[in-house]
Amino acid sequence: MNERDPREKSLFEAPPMGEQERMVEAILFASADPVSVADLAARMPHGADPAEALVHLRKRYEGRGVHVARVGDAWAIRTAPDLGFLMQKETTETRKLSRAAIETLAIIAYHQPCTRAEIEEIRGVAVSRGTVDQLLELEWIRFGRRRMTPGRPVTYVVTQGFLDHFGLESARDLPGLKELRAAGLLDNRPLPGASLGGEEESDDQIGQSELFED
Amino acid sequence: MNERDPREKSLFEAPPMGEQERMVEAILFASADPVSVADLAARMPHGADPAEALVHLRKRYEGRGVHVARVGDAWAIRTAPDLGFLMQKETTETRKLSRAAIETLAIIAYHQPCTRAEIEEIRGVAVSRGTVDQLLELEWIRFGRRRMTPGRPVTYVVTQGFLDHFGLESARDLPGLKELRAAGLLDNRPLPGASLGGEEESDDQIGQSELFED
Amino acid sequence: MSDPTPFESDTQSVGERLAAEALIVDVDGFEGPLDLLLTLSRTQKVDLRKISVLQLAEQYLGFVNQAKVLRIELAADYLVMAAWLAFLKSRLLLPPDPADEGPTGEELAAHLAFQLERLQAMRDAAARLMARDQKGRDFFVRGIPEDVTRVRRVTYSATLLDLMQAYARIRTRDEFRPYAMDRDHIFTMEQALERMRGLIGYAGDWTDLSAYLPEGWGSDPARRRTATAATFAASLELAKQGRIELRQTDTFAPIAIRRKDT
Repeated sequence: MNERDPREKSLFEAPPMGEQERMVEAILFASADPVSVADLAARMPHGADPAEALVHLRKRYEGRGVHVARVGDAWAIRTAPDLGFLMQKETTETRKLSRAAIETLAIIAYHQPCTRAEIEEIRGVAVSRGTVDQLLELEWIRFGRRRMTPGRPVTYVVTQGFLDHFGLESARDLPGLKELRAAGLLDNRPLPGASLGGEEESDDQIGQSELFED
Repeated sequence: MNERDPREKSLFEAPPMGEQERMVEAILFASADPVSVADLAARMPHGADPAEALVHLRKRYEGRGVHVARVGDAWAIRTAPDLGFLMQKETTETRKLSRAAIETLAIIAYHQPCTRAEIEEIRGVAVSRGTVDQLLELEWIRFGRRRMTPGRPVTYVVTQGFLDHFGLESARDLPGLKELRAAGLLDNRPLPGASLGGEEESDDQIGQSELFED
Repeated sequence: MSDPTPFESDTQSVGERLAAEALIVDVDGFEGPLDLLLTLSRTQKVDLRKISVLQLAEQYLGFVNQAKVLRIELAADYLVMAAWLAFLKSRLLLPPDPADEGPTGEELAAHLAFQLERLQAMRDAAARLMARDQKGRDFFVRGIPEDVTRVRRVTYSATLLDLMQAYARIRTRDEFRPYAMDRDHIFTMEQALERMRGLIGYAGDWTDLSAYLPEGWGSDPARRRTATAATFAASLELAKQGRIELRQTDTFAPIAIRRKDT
């Protein structure tokens, strides 16, 4: 029995690529926020390949009034930047960011994951709590993994919302990133002669006795 | 003066139709409400013909995942009707099992294979059909062999799915009451109504025989 | 060695004096000493990589002196930087001491130049970032996002703990006290009362209160503390009810109790 029931076939075979492209198009148009490939796959019929459909769709919208933009590992439809003049802007409230906040944001973006101490070292001044809070509230930064150094400080990284806001495909596309790296300006260079702090504090020792008390 | 200054020309002549189509596309995409032709004309450069641009744009979206739809005397981009099913998202809500269900499940796990009468004897109350059905539906229990006693009652046993869900290798890995007590899961207060007798820390004695009957 | 004095009025051009005054007036506008150094470095009008750190240190120290003359209070970190720059300046000017193991003046100067260059680079990067097309200003999202209708599916969950508690509850046929981690090491007054009520009948003689601590609560300090507090509170309650008498021979001396015969 090589012949399969056509109904069974339609149930288990993915729809044609053209149809998949339409589906991705509909889903992306309907959402104001970027949609990940995994989310697309979850909403499309079994066996669909949204990643390939996206390649076709992206090409289709090249040079049009809207385009398919990559935002981290997600995708969104956005208006072409050259048509911004047509849009009514009064609805969007762009809060004025302080100079400290803008610099802090840039330092996190270019040095991420980045601790508060590192931000302070680069700016040469204490980072106020409000500055970080403002960036967290805008959802442009979030907490990364703790650094495995003494004190286990929290780190900050930029978010998908940050990439979306500034029209970046990924943090690798930050302007001038390559040049800064090549110039060694993103290195963490300690002050000469400063003690490097005795490696990793072995916190394994601390509290051992306490742990094994019942 | 038939000759016009080319700069003036570019200022006063409408952009090419392809460009106008892009503009209409971007405006319809980004607007929160359907946009009338008059509104389009007001926002587009002088001399533009949004009605004609709309005709082209409409044609371009024919058969696509979204289409240009007329809403009263205004226009909007909408999802193609046949793709409405994509706009549904399944959300799974997790609820706690009822007390009756979890107790029934516990009894089956500890005493399997176990008949309904046995469950009722241990719980001291009748077991509703719905409770057993729910556990069967969750595929945490299944029917075991019939008991070779009068009436040949069905028995219940736990399933592999149950073991997976609770992270157990086998039902025998379930902790016994002694371990439950050691883990602090069992309160050691004496049974209500049990004679208190002459009390020094007596909780090791009470109820032991009943607890560890097997 | 003659120390060149910065801001010598007779050698200053009007422009330099104006710049210096602007710095003084704006002192609050600086985001810390590094920011001030970066601003000062611009007067050298060279690539940051070719900057004269010695000259910069002198400019900074001159600025701090000027601020003192004008009685402007500088924040501590400006003064710390001034002290460090004075140290750097001495390192740069004096011949190196072969016995000294610390970094050379040149190394320290190179690091300061690096810090300034890095701060400038981050400022430029920030400016480029903000100059990008921004969402809601230059490009826009869908104005009529279509709501995704949600189809609810209910799943049931239970943990191993739920299961074991349920079983324990049935098998003890008792009101099962829910397991709560944080109460593991707390002995409540109710528990103490219950315990003491059972034991007090035997307390005909003065007995130290600590003897009433439940078993297993005496060794760990945290457990002993909570058990002692609860037992003490319970003894006060029993005394109030007239069931026991309390005695303490001296301040901070052990407290003893005995049954009150009625």
